[in-house]
Amino acid sequence: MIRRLLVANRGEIALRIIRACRELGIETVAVYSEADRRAPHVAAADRAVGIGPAAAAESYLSIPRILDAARASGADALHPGYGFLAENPAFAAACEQAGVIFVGPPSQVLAQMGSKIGARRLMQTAGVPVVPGETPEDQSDDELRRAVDRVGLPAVVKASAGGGGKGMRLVRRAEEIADAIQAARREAVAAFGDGTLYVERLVERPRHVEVQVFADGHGQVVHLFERECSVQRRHQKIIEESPSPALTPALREQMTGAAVQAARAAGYRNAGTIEFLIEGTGNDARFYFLEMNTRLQVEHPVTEQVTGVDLVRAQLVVASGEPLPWPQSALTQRGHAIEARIYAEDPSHGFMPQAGRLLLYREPRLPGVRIDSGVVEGGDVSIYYDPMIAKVIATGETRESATARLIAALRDYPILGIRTNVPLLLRILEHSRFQAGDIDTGFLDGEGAALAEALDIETPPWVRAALAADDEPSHQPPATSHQSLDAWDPWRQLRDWRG
Amino acid sequence: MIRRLLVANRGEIALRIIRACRELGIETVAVYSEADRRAPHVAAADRAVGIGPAAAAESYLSIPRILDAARASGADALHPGYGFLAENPAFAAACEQAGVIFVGPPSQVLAQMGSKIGARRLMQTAGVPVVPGETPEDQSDDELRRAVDRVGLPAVVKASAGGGGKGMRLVRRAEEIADAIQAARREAVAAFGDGTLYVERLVERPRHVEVQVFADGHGQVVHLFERECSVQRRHQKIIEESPSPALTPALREQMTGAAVQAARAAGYRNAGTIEFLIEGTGNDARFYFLEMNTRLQVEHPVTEQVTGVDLVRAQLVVASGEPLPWPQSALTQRGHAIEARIYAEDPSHGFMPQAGRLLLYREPRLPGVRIDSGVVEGGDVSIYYDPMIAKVIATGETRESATARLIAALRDYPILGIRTNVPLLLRILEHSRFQAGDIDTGFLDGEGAALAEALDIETPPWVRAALAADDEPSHQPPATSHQSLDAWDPWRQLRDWRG
Amino acid sequence: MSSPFSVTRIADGTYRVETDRQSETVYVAGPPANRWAFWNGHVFRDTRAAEAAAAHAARPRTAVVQSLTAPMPATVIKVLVAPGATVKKGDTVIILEAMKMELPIRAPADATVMAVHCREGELVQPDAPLIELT
Amino acid sequence: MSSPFSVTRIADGTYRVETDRQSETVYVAGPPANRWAFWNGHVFRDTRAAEAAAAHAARPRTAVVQSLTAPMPATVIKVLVAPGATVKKGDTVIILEAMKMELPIRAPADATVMAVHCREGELVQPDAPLIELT
Repeated sequence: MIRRLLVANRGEIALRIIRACRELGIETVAVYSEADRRAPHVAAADRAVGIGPAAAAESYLSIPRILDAARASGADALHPGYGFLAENPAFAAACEQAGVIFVGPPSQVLAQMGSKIGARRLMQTAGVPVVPGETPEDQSDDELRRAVDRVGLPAVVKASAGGGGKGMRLVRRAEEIADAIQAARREAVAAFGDGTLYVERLVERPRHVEVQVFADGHGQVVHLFERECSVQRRHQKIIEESPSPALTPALREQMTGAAVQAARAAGYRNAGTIEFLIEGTGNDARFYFLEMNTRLQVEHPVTEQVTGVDLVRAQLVVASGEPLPWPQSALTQRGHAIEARIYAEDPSHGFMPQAGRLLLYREPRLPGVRIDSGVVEGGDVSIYYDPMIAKVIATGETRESATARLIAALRDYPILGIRTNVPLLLRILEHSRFQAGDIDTGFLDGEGAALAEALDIETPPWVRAALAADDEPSHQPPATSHQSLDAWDPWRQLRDWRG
Repeated sequence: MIRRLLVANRGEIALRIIRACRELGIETVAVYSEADRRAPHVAAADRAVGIGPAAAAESYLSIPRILDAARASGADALHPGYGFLAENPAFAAACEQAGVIFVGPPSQVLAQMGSKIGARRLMQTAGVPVVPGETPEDQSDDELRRAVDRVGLPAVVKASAGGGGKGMRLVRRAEEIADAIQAARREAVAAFGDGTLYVERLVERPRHVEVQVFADGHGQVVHLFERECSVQRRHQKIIEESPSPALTPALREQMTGAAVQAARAAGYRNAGTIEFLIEGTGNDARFYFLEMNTRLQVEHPVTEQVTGVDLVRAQLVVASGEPLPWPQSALTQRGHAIEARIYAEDPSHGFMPQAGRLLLYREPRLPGVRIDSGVVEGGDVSIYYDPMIAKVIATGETRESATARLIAALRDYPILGIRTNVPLLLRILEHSRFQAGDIDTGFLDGEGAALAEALDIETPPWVRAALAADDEPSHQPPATSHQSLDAWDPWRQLRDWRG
Repeated sequence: MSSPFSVTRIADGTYRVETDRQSETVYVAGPPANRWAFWNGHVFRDTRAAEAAAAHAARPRTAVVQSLTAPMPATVIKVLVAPGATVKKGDTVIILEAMKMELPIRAPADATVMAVHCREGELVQPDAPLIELT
Repeated sequence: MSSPFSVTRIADGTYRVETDRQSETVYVAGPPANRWAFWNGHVFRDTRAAEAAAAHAARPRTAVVQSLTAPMPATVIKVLVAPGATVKKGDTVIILEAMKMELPIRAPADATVMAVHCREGELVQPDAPLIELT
């Protein structure tokens, strides 16, 4: 078993990993940038090593500095968390060369799955559905027309070299094909100096549903069911849940089967996620491979809650060379879990990221509510890193009760000193389309602006009354362990305002 | 559905009930004695009503005062929690007469199950095993000898009028019967003026295992598996878990079946628990009805964690007249959960109850750890009520991982200002017999003294160093929202002690 | 000020506000110039201090000088203007970076640059004046 | 005092104590006379203040007067002795009630009652002298 593990990350995920290690009796080594010298993950680890300045490129993204820290601290393993270097094949390879166990898949798997074209090709050979599309060798109009016929309508004709919507044309009816090819080619040449066109089937109103997979070094591959992640803002997931309200049992079986096949084809090891797009509903639904995430996901707690397993613990067990702790037959999906990500951003002002001191920060304590966070009251939210400060995961017997719990938790989660997306999360969770489970990935980009505008409400009179009471200079400082406690009464009745 | 519910309790269970109500959209009314004016449950409820002085007899145990509070606040239902009036038939009857829904069984069921003799008789007619025993009408030596033969050896002959071990004789072999009868009768006459003897089979090294049952008003009765509660000090449960390490699948099926039968026979409604004693192990194990608890148990979270249901929510649903939310077939037992009760008591000094201010109180935040508590830092633990201040519930895939989580949580749960049983809990959880699952109800009364004596350890030098650092008058008061925050740095490096 | 509310401080920064029919928990934090409140999932900024400042500023002055300030701790990436320059409404005058995003600071109206108070590469604090326009 | 430990205050009452090979989190709370510490599931009372008091008390005195105090907030149920009475070691002199349990206060040695500082029914605080023996 691993004896000492370096956590090559920060924030809530570093804390999550440290806690799993503590339960397994694994010593932990935190790393920190100058900005994080006093961060909670540093305090939580058994020891901590500074790795450079605040800028991530010179600290959390620096392969040599992190490997130096691993060597200096005598760590025999390293967990990359998510983000930063988690999916960097060179980093995994450097660990392998240094004789440090990389808690994740082998570096060559990271390399293969990190290439969109390579991953797509692998999935096709493994029989996993991908969005039909091709770049014909013969770029004549006729051949392109035949390619559109092959991928099916509606389709998108776009610059093979391009991106950002330039040189892209939508084809809904056969009559539109000729004009679309001409227009796309003209724009492609103008924008990229290359008229090569790519033809792809349009996935309409797609849902984003992903399957958690897990493989060990002994040939065992299992899935841990799906997560629905369609509530996104500009491809950034905000709310995730399991089970997906969109999956029929038959579709779930097909998708989880395809995910296991995909992981096997990739020669995968450790925890991974196969992301799919789903088009249509019920029995007409079709799914397509989108990409593979070769790491622990931000939203892994949703799966932990409905399956009752500890994914980080299993990562450490499998990385130590032991077999997976569960056969497929022992894994069940029970109840419902929903996660909301709390971002330090201001939805009322263009989602501007927020930084500053947490003047007041109190996590709610509710049964069935789990909070994975990386901040404390009085601490600073820094400008340097990802603005996600906490995840709230609610679990209930049904989707309705899990949603009700999540709403109750967010209403009881005061965070003052910076703006957060909590008010927006509440509007989304209360939205009739969310409650009906009728969400595609375009939902928030469509409705988000209207929701964000409606966030500011008039200050209610009871809030004004509390602000006025807080103005009173009469009250004493709160108790601390260093002052005379007898003089302090935290519950003192300030005054009766009826007078 | 219930619209406004009065919580006729205090502490952690009042908070637990208030939270379930919030999720269901039920308004809550707290009640409080003068000692609890500033207690957390008062702050958490939508409104609160004072019901009298600190002494429970004049407040939480006063039926008229609590009913007055229910009437005055317009509550249409009342949840009694556990303890206080929860199993008082007169209280339930008074609620029924006042038209207030009592969240629990009907008053006549409380009355019947509250009588040990009545409950025993009911179980016998329902075919549920009870500890064999009888008080022969004919108290001749011969007839008493035949009674011993009927109940089987080893047996106990004891004063029918008695208690406290007086007039009690153990019979292991047939030859001892005559002497035992003579001695017991002599002592019974001397102690109680009544020589009537009761003969009962001795249950050796019993384990305490109970089954959670739930019944609605539509004839549906289910069980939610068992809880193992053998770690007790003087009949006070300290650690509870599910599943029980002692149950074979066959025994589990027998016991849960008997529990459902018992609940049906009792005409039960709402949540209840059938307590059993188990003698022997494996396929030789036998179980006997001990008593029925006609309320929510302290240890209900253990069941919630392994079954994934919300028992308090279900109590409210069923009390509203709706059917049970789950058929038996939907209920599963998955993973393992262990609860430890934290008491304000000093195990090193005869378990003397502790009261005072919580100078420092920080609940650990760990995945898979749930804390149900009723206290806050700076608050007072009062002398008036039950000394249990919190419950820590750890859930894991296996008994080993749940235990490791519970240990990690307790090691990271500083409570200063009063002594608690946390150090003792750790010694129990680390004990080889506990870890082997080899615990009977005599374990703690046998080993507890030795464990309690070993609690005090030499103050380690790092603790002395922290105490010395805390002495330094240099440090500033902690941040509050009312002081200048810029001047405050909670992470300030105090000094380097190497110097 | 008369109010129908009874206000009880139940913990640091935590208030219970009650009438006969209603009871709300409100959280308050921050110094008077940066006061925040939370109730039931909503966040409020206390604007009274800012209003008082605005009333004070409403007195006639000979020249209106406007400071542009950083909205949050940020790094100054680019200073695009020098004192004396004239800028048009909407022109970007400074670019900040915070949380991996660029934040352009724009002129709120046609103006002349009076002073620049920051340098490229500098870490600036919220409400620190970056530039003065008139 | 020289110590091999580096001590960092990481939050209110929370200290990280480090050497090159080891790092421990220790929690400390309470005024000097009632100082507590927590580490890894163990609780410690800081006895230095008490030791200093004991050293002070060790100076020769003409008569040794001993106060018996309440170990916790409690209600005085019964006062069994009056000033002037002689008591034997182990005799119960006062009965308190706290947390639904009776707590007998016993004489630590043969002694004479000098003074009684409490009454039946009274609520007494920890460390309040209840009775003085000599």
